[in-house]
Amino acid sequence: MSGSGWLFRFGMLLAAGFIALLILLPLFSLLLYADPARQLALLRSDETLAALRVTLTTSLLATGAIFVTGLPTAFAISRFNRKWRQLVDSLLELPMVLPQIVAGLALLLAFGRNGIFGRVLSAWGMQIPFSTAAVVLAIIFVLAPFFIRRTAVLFDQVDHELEEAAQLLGAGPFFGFRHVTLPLCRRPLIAEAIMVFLQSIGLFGAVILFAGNIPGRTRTLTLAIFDAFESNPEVAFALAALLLLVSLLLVLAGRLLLRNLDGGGK
Amino acid sequence: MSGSGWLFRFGMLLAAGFIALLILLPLFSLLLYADPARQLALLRSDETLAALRVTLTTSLLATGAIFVTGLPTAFAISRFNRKWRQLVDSLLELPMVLPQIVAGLALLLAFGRNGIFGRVLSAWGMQIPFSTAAVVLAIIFVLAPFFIRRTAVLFDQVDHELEEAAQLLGAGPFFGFRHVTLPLCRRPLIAEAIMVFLQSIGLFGAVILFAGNIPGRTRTLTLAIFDAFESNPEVAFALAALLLLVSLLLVLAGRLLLRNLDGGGK
Amino acid sequence: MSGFRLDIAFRRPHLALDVLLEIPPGLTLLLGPNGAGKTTLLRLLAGLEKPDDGTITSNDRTLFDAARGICLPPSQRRIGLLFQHLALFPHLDVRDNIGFGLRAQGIGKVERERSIAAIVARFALEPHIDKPVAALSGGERQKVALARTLAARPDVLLLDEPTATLDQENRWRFRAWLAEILAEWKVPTLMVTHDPADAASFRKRIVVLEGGRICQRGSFHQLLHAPATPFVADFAGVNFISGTIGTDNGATIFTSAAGTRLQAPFELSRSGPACLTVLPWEIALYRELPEGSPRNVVEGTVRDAIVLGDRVRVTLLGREKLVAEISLRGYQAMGQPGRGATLFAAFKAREARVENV
Amino acid sequence: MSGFRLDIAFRRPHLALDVLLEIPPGLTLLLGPNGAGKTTLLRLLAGLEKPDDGTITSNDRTLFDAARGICLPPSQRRIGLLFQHLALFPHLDVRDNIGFGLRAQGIGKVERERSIAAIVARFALEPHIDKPVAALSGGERQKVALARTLAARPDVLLLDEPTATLDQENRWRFRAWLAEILAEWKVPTLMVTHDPADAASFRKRIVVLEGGRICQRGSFHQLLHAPATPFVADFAGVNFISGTIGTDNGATIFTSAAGTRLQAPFELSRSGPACLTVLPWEIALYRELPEGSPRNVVEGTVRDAIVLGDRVRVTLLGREKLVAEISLRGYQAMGQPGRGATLFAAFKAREARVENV
Amino acid sequence: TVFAASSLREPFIAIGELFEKRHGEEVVFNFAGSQTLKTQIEFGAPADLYAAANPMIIRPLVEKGLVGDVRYFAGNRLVLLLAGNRPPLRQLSELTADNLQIALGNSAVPIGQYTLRLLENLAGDPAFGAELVAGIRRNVRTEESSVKAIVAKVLLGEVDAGFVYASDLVDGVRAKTAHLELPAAHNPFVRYPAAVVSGSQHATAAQRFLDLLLAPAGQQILHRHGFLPAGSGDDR
Ligand SMILES: Nc1ncnc2c1ncn2[C@@H]1O[C@H](COP(=O)(O)OP(=O)(O)OP(=O)(O)O)[C@@H](O)[C@H]1O
Ligand SMILES: Nc1ncnc2c1ncn2[C@@H]1O[C@H](COP(=O)(O)OP(=O)(O)OP(=O)(O)O)[C@@H](O)[C@H]1O
Ligand SMILES: [Mg+2]
Ligand SMILES: [Mg+2]
Repeated sequence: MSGSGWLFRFGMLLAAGFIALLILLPLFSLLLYADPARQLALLRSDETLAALRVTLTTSLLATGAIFVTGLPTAFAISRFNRKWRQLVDSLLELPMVLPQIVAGLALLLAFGRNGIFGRVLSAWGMQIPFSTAAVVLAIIFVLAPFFIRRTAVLFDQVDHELEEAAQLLGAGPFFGFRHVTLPLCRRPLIAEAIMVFLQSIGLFGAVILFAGNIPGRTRTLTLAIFDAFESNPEVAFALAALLLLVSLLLVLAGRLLLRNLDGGGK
Repeated sequence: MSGSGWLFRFGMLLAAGFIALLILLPLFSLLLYADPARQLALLRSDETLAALRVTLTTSLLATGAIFVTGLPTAFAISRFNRKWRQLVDSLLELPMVLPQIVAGLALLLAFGRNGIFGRVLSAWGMQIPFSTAAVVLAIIFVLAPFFIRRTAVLFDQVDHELEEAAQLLGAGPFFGFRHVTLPLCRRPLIAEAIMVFLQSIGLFGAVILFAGNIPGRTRTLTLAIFDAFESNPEVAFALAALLLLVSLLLVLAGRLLLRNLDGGGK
Repeated sequence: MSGFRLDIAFRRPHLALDVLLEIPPGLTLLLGPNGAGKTTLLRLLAGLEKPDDGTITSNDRTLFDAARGICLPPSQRRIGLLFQHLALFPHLDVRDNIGFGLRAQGIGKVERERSIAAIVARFALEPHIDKPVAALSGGERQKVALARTLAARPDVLLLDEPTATLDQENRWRFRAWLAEILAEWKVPTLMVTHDPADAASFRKRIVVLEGGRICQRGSFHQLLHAPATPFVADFAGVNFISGTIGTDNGATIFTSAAGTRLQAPFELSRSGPACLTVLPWEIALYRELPEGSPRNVVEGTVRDAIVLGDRVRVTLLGREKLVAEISLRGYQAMGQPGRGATLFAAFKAREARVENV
Repeated sequence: MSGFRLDIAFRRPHLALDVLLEIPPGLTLLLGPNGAGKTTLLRLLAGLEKPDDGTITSNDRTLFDAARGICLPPSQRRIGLLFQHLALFPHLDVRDNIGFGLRAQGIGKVERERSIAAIVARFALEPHIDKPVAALSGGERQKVALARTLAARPDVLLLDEPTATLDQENRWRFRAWLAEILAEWKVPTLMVTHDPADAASFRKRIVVLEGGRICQRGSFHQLLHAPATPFVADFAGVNFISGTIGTDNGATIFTSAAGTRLQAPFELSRSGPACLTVLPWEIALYRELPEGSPRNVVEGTVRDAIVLGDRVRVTLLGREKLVAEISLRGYQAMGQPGRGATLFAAFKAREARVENV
Repeated sequence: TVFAASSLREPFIAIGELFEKRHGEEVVFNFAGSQTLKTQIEFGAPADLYAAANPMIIRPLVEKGLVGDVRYFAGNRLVLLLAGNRPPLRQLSELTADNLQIALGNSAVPIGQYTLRLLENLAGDPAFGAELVAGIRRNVRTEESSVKAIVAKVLLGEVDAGFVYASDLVDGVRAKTAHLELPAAHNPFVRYPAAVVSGSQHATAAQRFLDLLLAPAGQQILHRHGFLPAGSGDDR
């Protein structure tokens, strides 16, 4: 038994080492390759700053939208009975598998000027594609299913008796959700938020097709990297390193903020 | 109270409706656009079948590898103390933000012929890029951080007293992990597995750069879709619909299998 | 018509409940063996499970009516349920746990703080008010759970084994306090318990649930003197022997299921299945078979002998299980027979009571 | 040297434990008020918390030694701990919960099945063997948790309030069964309880923990006759009054903290702080102040009067809190004074006992 | 708004600045793959001018009447890009050497189609011959989906050689690689088409931008970025 304990620990170390190697080595190589002086210069260029601004606004908006609409949806789903649940789960899995470029296409088909829904919208004088809203929409389309699916499972895991206790104390469904279910899932939800945000920064295919690549409007840092890659790979690396740095700072800031908010609790 | 209950339910409906619209409309448009006869023809072509085979083997292998290495890593991480934990979490967040194309580049820099680690490997006569292994590696690099980060949070949520109970009954760390921690997280882990698998199918940028696009070896269905999109968009849609169908079937099959395995329990 | 009435049926493979019960203001105790369905009954009343049939009314408010299709959600039933496993909110500290109900009901901060302070003081929870519940000891948690339930000012109170993990002092405090609260509020209260001391302190209204049905109701005194089932007898500490009344050579006699023949006053009973009860303090114990005695004598070995103050409670196992309570002095005079010793239990025919079943 | 020894110190802001204890084979009871640190002590022994200092040995195996830097992990201590909140595995059915320890220890399927069957039979759990634990009632869960702990055949058994949610019948069964097991296995066992009936049945070795320290150890008899603290007195059901011995007009007298002056046999005591104890059955109750009596008399109002068989236990609150146990007949003769009635409690000087503290 | 292929990014931005200086009108660019842009236009993107990297792609748009007259404003040819970390090859025949690794474009994408045509032309010429081409094909390590992927791999030394456009030889690439010009006779000539999108709200401005592209100033900028004039070769 003590022997198996050693084995397990060794296995754990091995696995962790493998993963660490796999992740750190490429990152390290990337940083080595990049050139700090150039990065600084890039950071100062208007174009880069514009892309950064678009990236941050759209990612934050999308993350917010995914939370606002996804949390209640996930809650509703986690309260479904078995049969409905499986249907909805399968439905949510459909968009997960779409390559992003196809996702972008599907979005164009639906919301483009000649799209099913787009025709209705443009009759009202609204046009979604090639606007900042389109970037946000694309991010939601690609990431919301993942978020909802996972969050529903989280809500499933919450001890049902606690929710019952809340109801018996007079809490309506919203109060119970807000003050019992949500806070019980706080830590995984924060992790989820960070990940949705980071992923939304890195999205590419759906965004370029549906929203285009218009500087100051829909051109995100990721698209800028892609452009740079087309014309000058060196710049792409520099931009990527910048992206890495910015998002790291953001995540750290977010963490600190959250920790201060709840007074270092738990 | 009853009023707020209504409001909440209405809000939930609204949110769910928004999400449903956003997801279903594009999918529906896509299916309308595709042409079943052509799809069938495509399905029969050798090229498509080869791509399908590559997709399935690499995705399954990668999902397996992510589980085998990621689970113990996540377990180790969830046992870290606060300070170390934050460091590791931040480290895991770094690769999440990388656009896939940059991820592919980083992989090439590390494991390519002239890469830091690649040089060592090629001295031994091994070459990773342009092989099926490269596809798997790229998938792991992109998806493992997400998996590990989330799984660690899952493990955090497990009631500590249950793990203590297991230890006191004589269970070593591995036994406790295998028979208490893991099964307690069964449902979310299955959801996670399905999602990793589906995401790995849809992966594009990192794969194409690091593994290339070699028919029968590294050319996955997603790459095929991308190629088709460049030359003949109609084919791309058909292939995408096929991809949708195949992955749906796979997920359903996997679900049934799992349900049978544990005899319909819980 | 004030109080709480229920008449419900609930059928599941593992349990069939069929209960008609009225809970007037004040305390009603619910007794029953492990697995009798007590917790399930409370959950049905609270709206956490749905009865298959019947009605539930609380102070003339219909909470449930299968025929009329009424089924209020738990949050609108105004029922306070203390869970057997407490169900404290792990993410809130003691103060917020206690204030949860008030907050959920939209009660303002000032009034809320006042109510919380009052309840916290009553339970002597001041030193713990800012602790997360995970940092509390078992008994402290129980107290917080109780305080939380009561703070929400329910119309009906359902308590599932509230005293189980309290220490003796806190149990007494709790009982005194509950009696006080109920005298003040007159809330219908149903309290599940396994502690005979609870039954002894709240002895007016007791309901016994066994196998999903109410098998006896009445005061503790009634239970003590005419236990309807072995469980009740055991709970009340009364000896209970099932058997039949018959005649032997013209004389009436009670024969237990195990074959022991016993005398009793048979004036009010007929032949047929019956049960015989005898109080523990009516039984005398002897080392040797008491000779020439007109009494019923049963032989047995000591299972345990526990000292309760100046008395000793001896449990004998033999053909029948008998509990006798004798004075400590008498026990010591016998030489303190311990586990395994053989003793003879004797009781006069007129101390026994038989009842047809 | 067989048995379990510990001498540990554990200091936290909320609790300071300092315990030196030896647990010989057989049962030792651990009493203490809510929050005394009983659960924490068990966790320290089991290795779930680490003492700041000291040693723990089990049958000559050193489990912990701060000086030598030894600290075995819980899985190698061979300690069976029954958690207060049970900690049953929700993903396993009853059978697998019980078999978990055997499986973890690598015991083969055949032998495992046999052991499980034996334990299941002893606990009468057969009807539940295939149920998930969520489907069990509170008492059934308790039984399964116990069975699971015992099935792993530990060297030491630590039980945290094992009888709390069992019904009376199951409590007796459990006690009988535990006594049997311990007679057979001779496992050192430490059992936390709040039930005086446990102390009355296992009366040999009792340890009382208060505020992180052991304040008394001995047999139930010793606790009953010389309770060291109000908690012990309360637990044993003895009246306990703190005060001082002094002289008044040349005569020695005991004055309680509240100012009541009482007579007692002072032969063995000196002046200074002391405590006075008197057994409940030594106290007589009167409606009117008994005149011309040489006895101690204390006035009080009835807090509760509970019927225990043919006796009544009356708690009086006044300057002092006094519990008296009188016969049901006597109580009825007084007109059954209820809550709030004023009574006079009297006891002879020689029935009291004082002890310097 | 100008929808232009990603490979045209650098010269177009320069031309855009010139345009703004000359006409005082703001130009907004949307750079993406030609195919992506085409799809976007099909779905009603608010484009005014479409500049593609491939003459084939624009044809369906013309047929559907989505764009106006097509004008060719630049040309391109293939070069053989060589990794910088090994002695540069001098002639094509060295491509058949053992252990040499070559990257090609996938036959589904334009670069692949052009490379294919180049190789067919070479095979048909006795000066090079079918054998040489077979040798080259043997050394093909990967078929990439985009020309930039080929560039990246050569740049990183992952493969030794790759067929790319001359316009891919930007300064950063030139500095780290070598290249070999291919026989002009067999080199397919790629023409870059542009057209004003039908229904454009800024049709005149779009036409003006197109004019500027064809004007000497525009042509000069394109030339600086490695593009050939559209007329200097025929569409083989
Ligand atoms: N979901 C379920 N599936 C199967 N059996 C169940 C389920 N829920 C309850 N039971 C069974 O129903 C019976 C009644 O359970 P309940 O919890 O009401 O008992 P109880 O009277 O509260 O007992 P205790 O005094 O031990 O708490 C038990 O035998 C239990 O095993
Ligand atoms: N993590 C913690 N933070 C703060 N206080 C704690 C923590 N853990 C325990 N305590 C406090 O330590 C004291 C002892 O707790 P413990 O659980 O050992 O009591 P106990 O003797 O088992 O009581 P009970 O009979 O109620 O179960 C309690 O007052 C409790 O509030
Ligand atoms: Mg229960
Ligand atoms: Mg405890």
